Amino acid sequence: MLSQLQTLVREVDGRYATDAELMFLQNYLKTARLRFSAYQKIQKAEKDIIQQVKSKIKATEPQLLRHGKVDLSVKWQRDAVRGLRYCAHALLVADEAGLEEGFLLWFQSIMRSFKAQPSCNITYKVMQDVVRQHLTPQEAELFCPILSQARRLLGQ
Amino acid sequence: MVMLQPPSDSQRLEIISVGDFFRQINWSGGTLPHLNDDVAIEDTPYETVGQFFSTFPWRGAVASIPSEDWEAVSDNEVDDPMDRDTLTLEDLSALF
Amino acid sequence: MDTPSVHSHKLRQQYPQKHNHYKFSDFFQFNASTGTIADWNGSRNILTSEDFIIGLLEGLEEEVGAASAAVMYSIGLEWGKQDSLFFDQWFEREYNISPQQANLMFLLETWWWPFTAQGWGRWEIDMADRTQGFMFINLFDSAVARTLGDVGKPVCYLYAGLFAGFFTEMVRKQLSCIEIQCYSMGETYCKFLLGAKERIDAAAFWLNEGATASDIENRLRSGDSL
Amino acid sequence: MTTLGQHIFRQIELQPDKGYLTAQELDQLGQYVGSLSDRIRAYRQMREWEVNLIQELVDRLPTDLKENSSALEQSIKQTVLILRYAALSMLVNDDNLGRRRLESWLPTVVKVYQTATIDTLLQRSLSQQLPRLLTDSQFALLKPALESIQQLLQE
Repeated sequence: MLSQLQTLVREVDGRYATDAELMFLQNYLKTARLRFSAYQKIQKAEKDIIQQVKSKIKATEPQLLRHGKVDLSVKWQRDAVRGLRYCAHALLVADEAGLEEGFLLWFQSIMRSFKAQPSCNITYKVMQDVVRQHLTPQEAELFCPILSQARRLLGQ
Repeated sequence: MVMLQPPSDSQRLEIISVGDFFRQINWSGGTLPHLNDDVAIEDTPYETVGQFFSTFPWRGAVASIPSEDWEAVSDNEVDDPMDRDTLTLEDLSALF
Repeated sequence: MDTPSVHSHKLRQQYPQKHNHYKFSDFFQFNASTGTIADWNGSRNILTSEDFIIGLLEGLEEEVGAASAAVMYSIGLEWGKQDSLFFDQWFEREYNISPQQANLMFLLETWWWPFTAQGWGRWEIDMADRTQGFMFINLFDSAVARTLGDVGKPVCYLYAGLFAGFFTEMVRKQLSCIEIQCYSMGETYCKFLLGAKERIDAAAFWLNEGATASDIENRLRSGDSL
Repeated sequence: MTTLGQHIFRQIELQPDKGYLTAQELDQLGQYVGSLSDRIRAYRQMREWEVNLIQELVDRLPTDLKENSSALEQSIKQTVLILRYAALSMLVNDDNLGRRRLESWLPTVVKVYQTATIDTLLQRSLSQQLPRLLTDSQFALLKPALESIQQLLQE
């Protein structure tokens, strides 16, 4: 919604927005309550979510958190926390476009330069499973597509 | 309807209503013809701030990250420019 | 670029450690009172239209004829050299590490991001052949090629010069660059070859003889030279 | 609805680097979301009634001012712009948006076309008529944006 608001402000310069152009606000209103509650749940459960994702990865793909002898789990955790926060913000304000422009595209090139795509791919896949345990199905339905967007951009 | 009159020295008395004036200067007020505007705005779920707030008790939520020991994201560490891969400019230079 | 000043960008002053600052509204600061646009690193930016790019290239061609390609390359070369010095400063300021010590791919991505934000296109570095002393840069959405459209020949001399100048300074060895495939030849993206002068001269010769980008890649990989 | 001079949306946009929104910031966003329906309704109302509203303002002008039709037309254009920008500012909850867009040229235009007298009257009656068109809560949402633009005419 934030990006759409900015676009609206730019495009309706000197005239009124049409109802069609205002529809996105209406659509946002329909899901706003879910977005607020999901955001707060993620905020409260952030630590648990991250730990659960980490444990699952450690159990199934332990090599993703190591590079030779170097333990990457601290770095992984920082990246994962950061990604989760950006996704949660995108959820709150319904702004997938802003997430991509403001964070994912840049982070994608950083992850690629460290060859971290496989790690991101698994992380954001597992994260979708984990957040489902913390959110209602309706909330997860709003949030998982955002995590999936992160997975698509960062994971390949 | 009150008219907007041309300067008094003008011979012809032109009669313009605000509506005509808008059309004349092509200022779309209500709708733009080229935009598909048959989408009806429905009634909204929350009519007032009070109603929105009352839909769920989210006031008094946690203000930020719960505990101090939980590592905050520090940008400098997130993108530690020296890890995972050790190829540097010097390595590249040696190859040319 | 002009009068770099780290103080000219308010958001940057507020969030000096924000690295993902390449979103249009973050990266640029429009100063209405002075009529200037500053970017995150303090460079002065100017918005131009496609007409400007066409005018620049066609005007130059009218003035100097076939030499316009070499002139654009030289402009890019000088720009790249200057920019490497500028980049050195802001990279170290932003990440507290010298470019010489940084992870190479991270360093290069960081160098190119401002260009991406300014509309010069996204890139992809292909270092698979680096041990043989050359590398490729794929450029998507070149501002020059996109503007000129399909004209049947490479047109991104400015970029070739920019890469040559930048890498020459960064690796401290004399390097050259040539565009071996271009959007303006009907390809989907532009491809640049970067390496020592002899190699690039050889590629230029093959290209002149009608070789395609993949012909050139194959010949280079098989160790062909002039 | 600003903290430290920064619009709540801008704060939100920059937030993920610092962590989650505080309860206070979330509250601010909630205030906006909760008032959005009202804002949309007011916006549409202003849009649909614009011509009638302006006509009404013009009707109220003293006859002698209506005779200078070029100044009147110019003043109407300005009034419409002010109204539209105020409506947009209200809709997106950015009270100074209209002012920012108009401050660089509107005062000059007023001077050049010498519309100050008509402008003053039109703006005064605009401020009187709008509360009739809108509900109290809607006018309260619009008022700061409208006044911030109207100040440009007084400077």
